[in-house]
Amino acid sequence: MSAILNPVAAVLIVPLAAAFVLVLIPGYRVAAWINVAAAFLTFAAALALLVWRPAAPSRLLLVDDLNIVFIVLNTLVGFTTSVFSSGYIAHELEIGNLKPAHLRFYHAMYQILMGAMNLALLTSITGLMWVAIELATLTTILMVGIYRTHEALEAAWKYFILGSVGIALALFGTILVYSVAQPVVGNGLPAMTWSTLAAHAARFDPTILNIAFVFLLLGYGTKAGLVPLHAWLPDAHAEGPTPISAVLSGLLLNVAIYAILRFKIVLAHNPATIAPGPLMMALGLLSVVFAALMLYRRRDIKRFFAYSSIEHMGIVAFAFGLGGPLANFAGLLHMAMHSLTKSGIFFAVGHITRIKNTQKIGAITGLTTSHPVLGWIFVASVVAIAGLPPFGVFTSEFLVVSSAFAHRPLLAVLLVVGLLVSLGALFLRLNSIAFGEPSGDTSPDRMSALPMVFHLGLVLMIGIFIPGPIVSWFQHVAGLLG
Amino acid sequence: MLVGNVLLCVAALIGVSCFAVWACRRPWANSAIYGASAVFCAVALAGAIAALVGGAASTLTLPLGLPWIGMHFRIDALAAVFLCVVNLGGAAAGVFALGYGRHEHAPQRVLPFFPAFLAAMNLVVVADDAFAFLLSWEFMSLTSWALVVSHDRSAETLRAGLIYIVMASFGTLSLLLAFGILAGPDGHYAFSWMRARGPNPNETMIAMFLVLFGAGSKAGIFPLHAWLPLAHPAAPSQVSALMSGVMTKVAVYAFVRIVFDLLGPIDWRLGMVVIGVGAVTALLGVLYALMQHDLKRLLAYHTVENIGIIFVGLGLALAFRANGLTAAAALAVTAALFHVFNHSLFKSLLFFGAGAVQAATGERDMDRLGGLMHTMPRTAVTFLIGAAAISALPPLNGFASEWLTFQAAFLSPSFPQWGLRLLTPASAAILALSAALAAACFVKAFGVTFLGRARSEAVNLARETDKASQFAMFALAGACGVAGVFPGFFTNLLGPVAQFLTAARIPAQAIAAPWSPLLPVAASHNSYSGFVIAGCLIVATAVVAFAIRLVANGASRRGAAWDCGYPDASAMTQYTAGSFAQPIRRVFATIAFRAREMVFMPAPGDTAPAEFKATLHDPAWDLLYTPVGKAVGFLADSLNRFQFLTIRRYLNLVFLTLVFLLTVLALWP
Amino acid sequence: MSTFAFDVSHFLAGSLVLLSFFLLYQDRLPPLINIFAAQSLVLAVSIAWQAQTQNAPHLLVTAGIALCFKSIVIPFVLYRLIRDLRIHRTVETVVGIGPTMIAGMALVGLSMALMMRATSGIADLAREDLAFSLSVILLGLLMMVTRRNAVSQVIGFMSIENGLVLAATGAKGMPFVVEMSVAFSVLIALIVIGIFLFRIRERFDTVDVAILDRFRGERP
Amino acid sequence: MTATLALQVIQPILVLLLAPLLTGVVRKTKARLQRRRGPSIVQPYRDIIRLLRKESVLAHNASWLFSATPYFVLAATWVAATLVPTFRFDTGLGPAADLIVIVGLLASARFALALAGLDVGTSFGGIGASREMMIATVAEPAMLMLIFSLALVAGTTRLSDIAIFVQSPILGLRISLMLAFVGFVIIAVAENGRIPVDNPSTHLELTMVHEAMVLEYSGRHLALIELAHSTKLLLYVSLISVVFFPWGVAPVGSDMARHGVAILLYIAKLFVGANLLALFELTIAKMRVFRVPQFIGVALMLGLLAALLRLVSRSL
Repeated sequence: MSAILNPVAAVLIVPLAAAFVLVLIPGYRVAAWINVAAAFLTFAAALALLVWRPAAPSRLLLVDDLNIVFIVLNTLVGFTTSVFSSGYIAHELEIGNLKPAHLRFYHAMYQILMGAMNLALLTSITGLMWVAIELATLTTILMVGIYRTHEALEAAWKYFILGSVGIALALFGTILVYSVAQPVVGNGLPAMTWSTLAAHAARFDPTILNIAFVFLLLGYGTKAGLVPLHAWLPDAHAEGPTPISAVLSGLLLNVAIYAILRFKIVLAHNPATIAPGPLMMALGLLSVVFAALMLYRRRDIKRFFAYSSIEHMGIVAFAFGLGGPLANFAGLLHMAMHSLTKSGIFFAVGHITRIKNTQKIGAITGLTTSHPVLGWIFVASVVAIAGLPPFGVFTSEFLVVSSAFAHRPLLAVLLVVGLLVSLGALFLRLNSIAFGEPSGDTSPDRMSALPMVFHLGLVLMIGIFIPGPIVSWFQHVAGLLG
Repeated sequence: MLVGNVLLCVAALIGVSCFAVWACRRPWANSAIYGASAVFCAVALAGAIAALVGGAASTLTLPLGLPWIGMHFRIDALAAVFLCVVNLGGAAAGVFALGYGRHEHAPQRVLPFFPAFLAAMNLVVVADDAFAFLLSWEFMSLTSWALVVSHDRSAETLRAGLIYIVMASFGTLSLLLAFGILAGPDGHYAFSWMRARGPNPNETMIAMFLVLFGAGSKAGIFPLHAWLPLAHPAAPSQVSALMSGVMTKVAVYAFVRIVFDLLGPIDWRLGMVVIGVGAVTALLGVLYALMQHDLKRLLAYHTVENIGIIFVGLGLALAFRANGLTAAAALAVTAALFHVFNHSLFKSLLFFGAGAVQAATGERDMDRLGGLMHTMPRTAVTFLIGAAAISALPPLNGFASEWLTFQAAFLSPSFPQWGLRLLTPASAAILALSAALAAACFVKAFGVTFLGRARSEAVNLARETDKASQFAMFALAGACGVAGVFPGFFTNLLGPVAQFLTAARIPAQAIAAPWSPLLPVAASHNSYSGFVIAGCLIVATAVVAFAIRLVANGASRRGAAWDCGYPDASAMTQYTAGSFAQPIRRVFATIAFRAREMVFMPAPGDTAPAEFKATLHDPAWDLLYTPVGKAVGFLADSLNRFQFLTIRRYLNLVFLTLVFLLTVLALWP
Repeated sequence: MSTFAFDVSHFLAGSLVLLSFFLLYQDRLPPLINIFAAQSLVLAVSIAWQAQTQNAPHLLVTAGIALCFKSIVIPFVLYRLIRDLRIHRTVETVVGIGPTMIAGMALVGLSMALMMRATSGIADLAREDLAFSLSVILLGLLMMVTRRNAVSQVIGFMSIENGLVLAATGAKGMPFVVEMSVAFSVLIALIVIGIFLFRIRERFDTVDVAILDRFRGERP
Repeated sequence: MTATLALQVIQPILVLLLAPLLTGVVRKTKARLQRRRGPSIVQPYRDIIRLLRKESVLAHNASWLFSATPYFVLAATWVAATLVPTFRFDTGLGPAADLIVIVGLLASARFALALAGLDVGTSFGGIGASREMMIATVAEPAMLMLIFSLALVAGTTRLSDIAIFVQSPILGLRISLMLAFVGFVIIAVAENGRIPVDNPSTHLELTMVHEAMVLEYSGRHLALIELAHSTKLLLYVSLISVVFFPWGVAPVGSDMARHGVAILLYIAKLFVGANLLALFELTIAKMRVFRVPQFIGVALMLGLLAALLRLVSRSL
């Protein structure tokens, strides 16, 4: 009982228990409600962690300032997505895209995914994190393929193969880290625990640590969608159910970045290793520029925003690679803002594709005329993701670019070029989607704008005013990242 | 707490904006929103004037934005001047829109953004740290973008909006990089810190160019002006007026604030760059304007010219200041800022006029207008005053500020550097050329639009615009007159700003006696009294009229036009915008725009109509935008293949990256 | 650790690399499967030897998995796959065998060069093991990217896994080795099932011949 | 005091009264040089009086701008002419304006006239307005460059100061001033629509510039325009004479006798100027419209050259 009351355990147990229950429940309406309730409970538990941080129930788990940022964000977006999904999935059922059995599977998988991601974030063991991320990957693969169309299966297959190779690389990296730590800290779990790793990293063999980091960066970087490891990401976003696209973009990518960050901290404690920063900056910059250019030729609205996610992950990786309190702070902020904004965009895109019954960008026009509320929310979200004020993405991009220019002017200029190019593409598409003569179905839509407005509201608030506690908390974490 | 008052007005404007989201479809929304905007702008204007007269800087820090620095706001003399410009323009636009806004088809796309746009411009001017500044700067771009795309059914508008927002973001990012330099690696974003940092010539140079790109792209210096003639006309006219008359001035403010105030000492060569850029912008801007036949686009291009004039003044000030010639620098900066104020007056006025014409006739193409003098006499009078003012004709205000700019240029012999001594006369000649071209341009604009005979039926159906719009236009026209007749009053107000920017000011002008002339440089006796000139003109006209009444045959008769004996020529035979500009096109645009004229004559006996074709090439597009666009397109096409690779090839990418990184590790020393 | 134990480990790990080269060299499917079975067998022996020298009996489970699953079940399934789907018996390669072998040599050289730079703080055995497993992994990846045939790509992936297991068992006292190897086997099983399910005859890329001619992703 | 006031009033009236005479002298000289008898030198006065007696015919379409323009044009030109020192340096209005203001006033007049040309809506009005503005776009910067070079020499743009400076013994022969002089002459020719830029006595359709603009005027309006035209010519002649030949102009504080002498000298200068202008016009043919910018461009070049030379010499 005390384990249940312990929020750390609750964050893990609630989703898994819910998944178990959801498998058994046939009615999709009840299932959707249970899904929302479980997500809410998880979120509440995560919030409780903010104010009351009890000792972890097991030494396999760990709560510190770094991962709590991710957990709160994760559970929050998980909750709002479940709210969105409850309305969205019902519609899929009505129009026959999915069958009730699929939904049962879907809801259970959703909770397993949440649980797996929370585990990946909460665990203190490198190996366990690897297992959790593999689990999360497998569930998302299954959900991407849930529509059983050729395209969906193909996307899932691509995701599967590339993800498996990525996972294999990450595993090798994990093994390398263990084998380099084992002579120093001894056999068994301590050589896989973050705290011991970081504490003793200075005495590890730097060469193997370097190799390990390369494998981890590429392995988890595949999950984070960094170019050139990104190939699975656009298709998986485009072909899966929209709530899953939101979760993928908003959460799974963050978890992967989190994994890289953890190892970066370990490396940072060993001065003899190569600096991991330049590697991350290079991949980040490549992602930004590549994704920005790829945006121009996209015809599918979900794939379009998937590339935008790649771009933003690039910015995050760049910021963390740059290092220093300011850039790390900006990286964290950017990640949080991107999660909120991008999942909000996918909510909007879900409604749009449902109303217009197409994912082709060319076939969607005049949204602000035909559906003013949805249209303007969409405009505001795209404006936010493009990094314009008064939204929070602007704040983080402001910090990233200005601190980058002070340290590495040339890279900052490249980054700026990438940002500008992507902004051009975003507004090019926004123009045709939101404005002009409306096309397709123009009948008013019954939908709940609440999740989108909630996300936008948060992003707007951060853009104008960041509450003091969040700042000091982020600053502390930024300090940890070195 | 003056800054507090202004911020309250800003908050009120944002409140109005939010209210408008809810209220925009109600019948009373138009009057309520625009009325409230005008009132709050007027209140802020009062606050700004108080700050300008009061003198002392007023600061305030709010716990917003990045909490560890907060949001700093400050009103000093410079900010106060620009606050006056912003709020005067804002109030006028609000009053104008009270009537004009009723013609709007989709008020819900305009009303919520209008007050927010005004609020953003105010915020830019009072911001005192880099974050607050860029936040409001980009917010200003964003709200004005929303207003530009408010008539979203036309593809041209959407294109304008796209180019606008991309260029605006280009500007913002340039400024962001500039602030990145100024803030240093530790991120000291407060302006007070930047002011205090020691000089560093290299950084200063890079930052100066970045600011020139950033503020210049917003202000519309060549060749970053390309968005301006597209976006300004696309917006509703009260917004066009704000964008052209006011927002470009906010960009000038950004330039002055950063370059004069924050950057510290600047090399004279950079001053030369600014002078050169300004001169080229002025000349090409007015040439572009002359080639247009869309009234609002003509006005937008003309903004480019005036920005050029302002930048020449600022460049002179920089160059003088770099050489320690503070008095001359003060004169140049006073001239530039006075022109900022004047241009905001007459450009707003002209856009209001164009808007009134558009609302009355549904036309912006001058070649389908003509003869509006008869149907819209009051609009015509105000437009005429605006046209004369912008053409720098005495005794109006445009002349006064250009005269001051010339006086600053006349001080060029005091430069120790050769380059400046040679460049300054040349740029003065270019300014004179552009002033003359401006006169030609506005003879064309006014003549083709308001004079002559109607070229389309819409003109005959036109009715005079509403009272509110007329009030706004007459008020601005009156202001043009006042600023032209009493320039000394305004230069005195600019004294503290010049003192702040250049550590000197031009001699205080005696304003108690209105006839006393403006005497900017004590050493030379150059002086100008708008009051006396205006008085002489009035007296002379009265004397002439009286004499004519006394001695001449006062009878008049109406008859057919003589026209060397050609009777009943069709209205289509009148000179159009294109034909009026033809001599100038042949003289100037052949070089600048590679203008070519081709006439296709049918063979004798053939009854086909002859055809005339004039082609122009826009150098900014030909040399800059089109290649950049093509490059992006090419790269996008080349990279697009990566979307269609096989899984094996994607794996190959992973594999190669891995091998590459491992090789790097193996070779790592 | 005795020199003898070290030599045996060394020998077994070396044979794994050698067998990886055989995999690369082989251009017909049935022998490819056989070689893979042999590699898995060697791996099983190697794990068992590690279990014995490290005194870690749980590693025997991993060895059992390697033996049963990878050297018996998987080859059997793959044979059936070839028969049922009537897959060509020759392996389509992207580049010739010769260049592939040279690339493989270079990769082994690279991994040796990398690992030999690690001088201190790590046991010799572990270092050798890591070098060999890195080679196996890189060779497996090389195989995946130079083969067009789905079955040979799966085999490439599985040889990557062999390398991983070799590394994991070589690291002394590493926790979760069994769990990880089980998880990985599940992954491999899923891939093989996927090939079956989606009837992938030739290539990884297309799920069914019916959609070979579709635009990938970007439906016009 | 009253004397000063009287002189203040005499100056503008004298300017206005002498203007048609100057035109008459030019015409007469031209005729005589062409071996014609030519009209009397007071013919312009007669023309103006005759026009004033006639009724004015306005086109149906003419607006108030059309009838107001002549008054404004004459007023602006007159004020500008008054600002130029003619026979005394102390014009009273001196501090109110410098050379740039004079150029500005003339530009105002031209602006109004060009608009009036467009007002009736005939193609000739358009031709005139368009060409006039084109010529002005070249002439104005040239004029400004010349002013610039004068300002460089004299250190001021105020006319009386320039004249006093030129008169003073410290001035040697300045190459800049000579260049400026030639430039001023070119500008004067162009601005007044004289040959080779325009022919004031032609009404041949395709060559008209100024005359095309005022084609629709008649009666008192035309009289005003003609008077303004003459005044402008007088203005330029006085301008050149006061800047380059300021000798004889009454200095500040002179007595009435000295002023009387100065007036006579001024009239003599006008007479010489008129003769030279006529001579110049006779020796040259009218140009095509599109060659005019090149002609005026010479003035611009001279102005630039004068300024540059001045800069060079000062630094030496």
